[in-house]
Amino acid sequence: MIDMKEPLIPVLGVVTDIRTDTPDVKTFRVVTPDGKKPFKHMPGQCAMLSMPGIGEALFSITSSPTNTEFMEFSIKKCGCVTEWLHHMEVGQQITIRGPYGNAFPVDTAFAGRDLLFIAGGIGLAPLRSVINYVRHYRDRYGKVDIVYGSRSKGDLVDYKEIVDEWCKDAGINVYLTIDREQPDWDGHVGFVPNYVKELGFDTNKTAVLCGPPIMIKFTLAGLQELGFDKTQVYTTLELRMKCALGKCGRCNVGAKYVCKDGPVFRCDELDTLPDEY
Amino acid sequence: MRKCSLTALDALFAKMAESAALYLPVDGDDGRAHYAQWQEGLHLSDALNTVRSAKDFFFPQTENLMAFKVNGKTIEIIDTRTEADDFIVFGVRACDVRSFDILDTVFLAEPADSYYANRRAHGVIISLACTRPAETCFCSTFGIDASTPAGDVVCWKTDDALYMEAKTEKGSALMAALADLTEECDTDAVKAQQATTKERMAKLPLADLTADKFGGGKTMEFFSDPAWATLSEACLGCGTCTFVCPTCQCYDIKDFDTGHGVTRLRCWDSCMYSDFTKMAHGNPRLTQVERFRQRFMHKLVYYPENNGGVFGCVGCGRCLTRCPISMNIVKVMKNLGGDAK
Amino acid sequence: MQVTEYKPKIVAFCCNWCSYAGADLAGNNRLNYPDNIKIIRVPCSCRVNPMFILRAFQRGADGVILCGCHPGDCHYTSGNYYTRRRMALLFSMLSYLGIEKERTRVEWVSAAEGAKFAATMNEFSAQVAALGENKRLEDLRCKP
Amino acid sequence: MQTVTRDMLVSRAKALLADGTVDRVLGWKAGEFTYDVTPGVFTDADAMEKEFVYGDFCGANFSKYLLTEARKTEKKVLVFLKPCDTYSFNQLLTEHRFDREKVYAIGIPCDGMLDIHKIRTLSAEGVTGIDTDGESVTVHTLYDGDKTVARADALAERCVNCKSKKHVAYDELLGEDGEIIDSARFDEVAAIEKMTPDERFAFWQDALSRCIRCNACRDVCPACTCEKCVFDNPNSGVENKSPANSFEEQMFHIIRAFHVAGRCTDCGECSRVCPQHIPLHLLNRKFIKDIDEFYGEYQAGEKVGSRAPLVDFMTGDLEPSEAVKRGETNA
Repeated sequence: MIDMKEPLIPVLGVVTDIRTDTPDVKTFRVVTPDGKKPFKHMPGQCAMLSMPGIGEALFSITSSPTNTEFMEFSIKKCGCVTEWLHHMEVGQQITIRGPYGNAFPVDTAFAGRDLLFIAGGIGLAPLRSVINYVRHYRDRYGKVDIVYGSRSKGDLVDYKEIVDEWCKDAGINVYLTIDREQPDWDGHVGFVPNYVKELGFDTNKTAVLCGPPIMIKFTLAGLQELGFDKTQVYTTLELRMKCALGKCGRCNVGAKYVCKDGPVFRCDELDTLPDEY
Repeated sequence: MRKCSLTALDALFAKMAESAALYLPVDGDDGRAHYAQWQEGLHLSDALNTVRSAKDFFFPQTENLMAFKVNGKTIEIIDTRTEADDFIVFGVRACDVRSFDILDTVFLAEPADSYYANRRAHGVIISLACTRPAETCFCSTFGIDASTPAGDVVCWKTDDALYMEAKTEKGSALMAALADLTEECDTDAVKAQQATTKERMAKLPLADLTADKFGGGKTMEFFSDPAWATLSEACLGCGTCTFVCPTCQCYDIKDFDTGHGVTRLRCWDSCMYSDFTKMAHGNPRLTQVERFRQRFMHKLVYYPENNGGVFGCVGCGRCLTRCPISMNIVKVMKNLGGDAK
Repeated sequence: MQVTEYKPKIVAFCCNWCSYAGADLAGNNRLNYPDNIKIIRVPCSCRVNPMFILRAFQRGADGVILCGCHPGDCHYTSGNYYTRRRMALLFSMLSYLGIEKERTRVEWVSAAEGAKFAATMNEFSAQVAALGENKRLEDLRCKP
Repeated sequence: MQTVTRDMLVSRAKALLADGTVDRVLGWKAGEFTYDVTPGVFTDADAMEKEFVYGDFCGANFSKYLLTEARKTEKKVLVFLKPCDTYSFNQLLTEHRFDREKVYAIGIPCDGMLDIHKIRTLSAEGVTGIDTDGESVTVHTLYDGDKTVARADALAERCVNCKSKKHVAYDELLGEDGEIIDSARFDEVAAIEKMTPDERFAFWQDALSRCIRCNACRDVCPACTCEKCVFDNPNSGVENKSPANSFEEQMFHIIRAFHVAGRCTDCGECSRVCPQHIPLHLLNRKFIKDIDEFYGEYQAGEKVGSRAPLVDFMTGDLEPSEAVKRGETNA
């Protein structure tokens, strides 16, 4: 045995609740075996979850830091590890290590500002942490607008929470949209970038963007058309990672390592990085 | 400075091997040098350098990190780390010694990698000054003096004697143990050798190679250079350059199901491989041009940007002799920015 | 000290149409064959690629035997002819690498040859037992 | 020294570029030294004039590059093929790996390529220049002056055991065509077969334990053209980048060689590129030798469309048990 702490060795976590959000997204509640929250974190940070024998992967922590009882991860089924996670049952142990990466500047750049959150599909996962943090410390921030879109109504992650809680909060405007018309939907229909332009926000606010790369690209362009500067827009990146410690070299883009220098970047910072993310 | 006659070299090695496992370059059957654990009858190779670099001692190609036992819904995490045994690596050249500094900045940066740190703490590096640098050597490009390497103990081998000087506490401790087999001496012979080696270094074909135009902050300048496409057009996408490179340190972590448990292991990985950045829903580096560029940009621009201008290459020349298509960092440096010879 | 008799682990790949039925017949006729033979049913002996054989050794097998329909009797007309060539080359290569040739075998067993199945397995098991544990093509990590 | 000169190749390539027959030329680009020649693509005459080289270190087999280059060209891609390369060329055609219509192949005679590692071992380290002239090779070295070694001693392994100087495919031939050679390429295999199993095991353990799994042997092999190799496929259960232990070394090399068995033309690229000097050709040649002995002589790539022995059979084929006995002389 070696006394030195090894960051690659994880701790145990227990999945105490599994919620099916959409046909391919489930939200997992994780605590330590003695029922506590695994570790403290800030909005936007990530954790490495693994099932021994299947593999390890990085996920953004969906629950807010203000939740001191447990952690939640909204995970879309798309590869080996996520496939396995989707098949597990409540009570399953997994391993967890973290927190990794920087966080959204909720206590600095965001403080006192009006905030505009724009998410597409599973892109809501990392933003949910920030949104609930902002809702918890409501007096520290100005007006909050949330634009969230998905393929269909059934693909809107956390739809229940959005409708039952966010929509009812004072000073929070939620704009939902889906890509195509469907019978039980009387809300907006259309892609997120277009919707953002239609809504036409004033530029005296900070925007936070997360979603598929193509959505980020067009939404950012839309925001710039509205007069937003890139320094007002934050996003969060995803790349393949193995160590999450800035050592394995996988998430290296330019001189940055997404796992430790990111995943949160201000959009003007991204301009200094080569286009490999 | 102390010296030991070459005739007493075996006795010296035997003494070193008493306290710790001693590794040194020896000639293989195929005429190429590789590191082997010393035992009676093994002789120090005269070759300039080993095929594989010395990074293996601290960052082995494969190592087990931890183990798991999975039983239904429960998991047991087993910390399999053990304290490394003391070991000595003899005959490390100046370039490879520098490579340890580069690996240190990665692995010992917080949060430190305990596997690496553990081996580093238990290893003593005895370097050996070069006397006959090869045509593929270009360590001087990166400010390395082949005639005066760093290390815990530095050695110079002349025709008749091995001159040794301790540079660190670990080195002094080792030299104290070797006191009976060595004698105090002046530095004349060493100085003469250093002068000759420096002269030779200056005359090498790659002596004029400079890295001046590279360095931190040059990402945008070189990233879109059209030369990448031509330089990488014949690249096979194999991992030879990365695996013989003393400074390449990217790794992969994998789980191996043994049938009675799970071993989580780490192994070398290569940014030249097509699946290096492959994710479940996409790959930001789809073609070999991008993978090829990553390797050289990392050594020449990204690494120096994060490490005070120190380059991620030590000029050992291994990629020059091993690449199946003879593409290498020297050709890259000479072709980028448009001043090919 | 209690001495337990060494029992090699043997993997037998059996084709669904002949050899597996042959094994069944051996069972129905109460013919004994060693319990250390683990049968893996495959649609055709031709389904077995060299990786199957190697992985059986990796996972702790001491011997691997492949059984299929007699040449000419393949349910898929010609599958076992390909098997015959492949295994001839593979086993020759294993032997070339210094791995004991007695650890591998191909045998043609029809659905009617329950007796031959049992006899073959008894003989092969004894042959592998005589060699002892597989040391040359083992993966230490998979040892208990 | 090669019978065909660089100038002959360049002038022919220029002419074909000029008359619009081809728009890309696969050739060799000069390196820092005499020996570090890199394959490259030329699209204009100026670049060829400046960088094109041809000589004793132009051993790279261009056949595999045609997979990508033939897709890029709008006319045809010009490729120079040495006799051994033409076998790989045919084999790839047999497997429909590139469009023959997109390729203009010029056969060039080959006098055997040199191995820089052999030259270093024979002469000295610090090779600054190499001149070849008929039977001898003059090596200019940094510290030991000029050294002369016999050309025969400096030949690459595959050239020592050259199987054919005859081109089996080309659109045009520069120089004279040669003959198929009755080479001694199976001698080493036979020598290993004569060893005892213990000796054979020790021999291969020593060789394969050097493997660093750089995959160069696989990536350079003109017969290894799978879009996704089983060893790169995380779902295969055998994906691995590291030779974690002797089993994995054995498995990788057995499977690699087996997968090309019957399709391997014995071009020798695998052994040429191995940074650890593992005699990989001895695995491939064992399969070739066995195939020849068990099923009749077969040379992969000799004819386009020939049926590889492993996708063929005879009703009276040898039983595996007999094959193993025949395969080892020392039974």
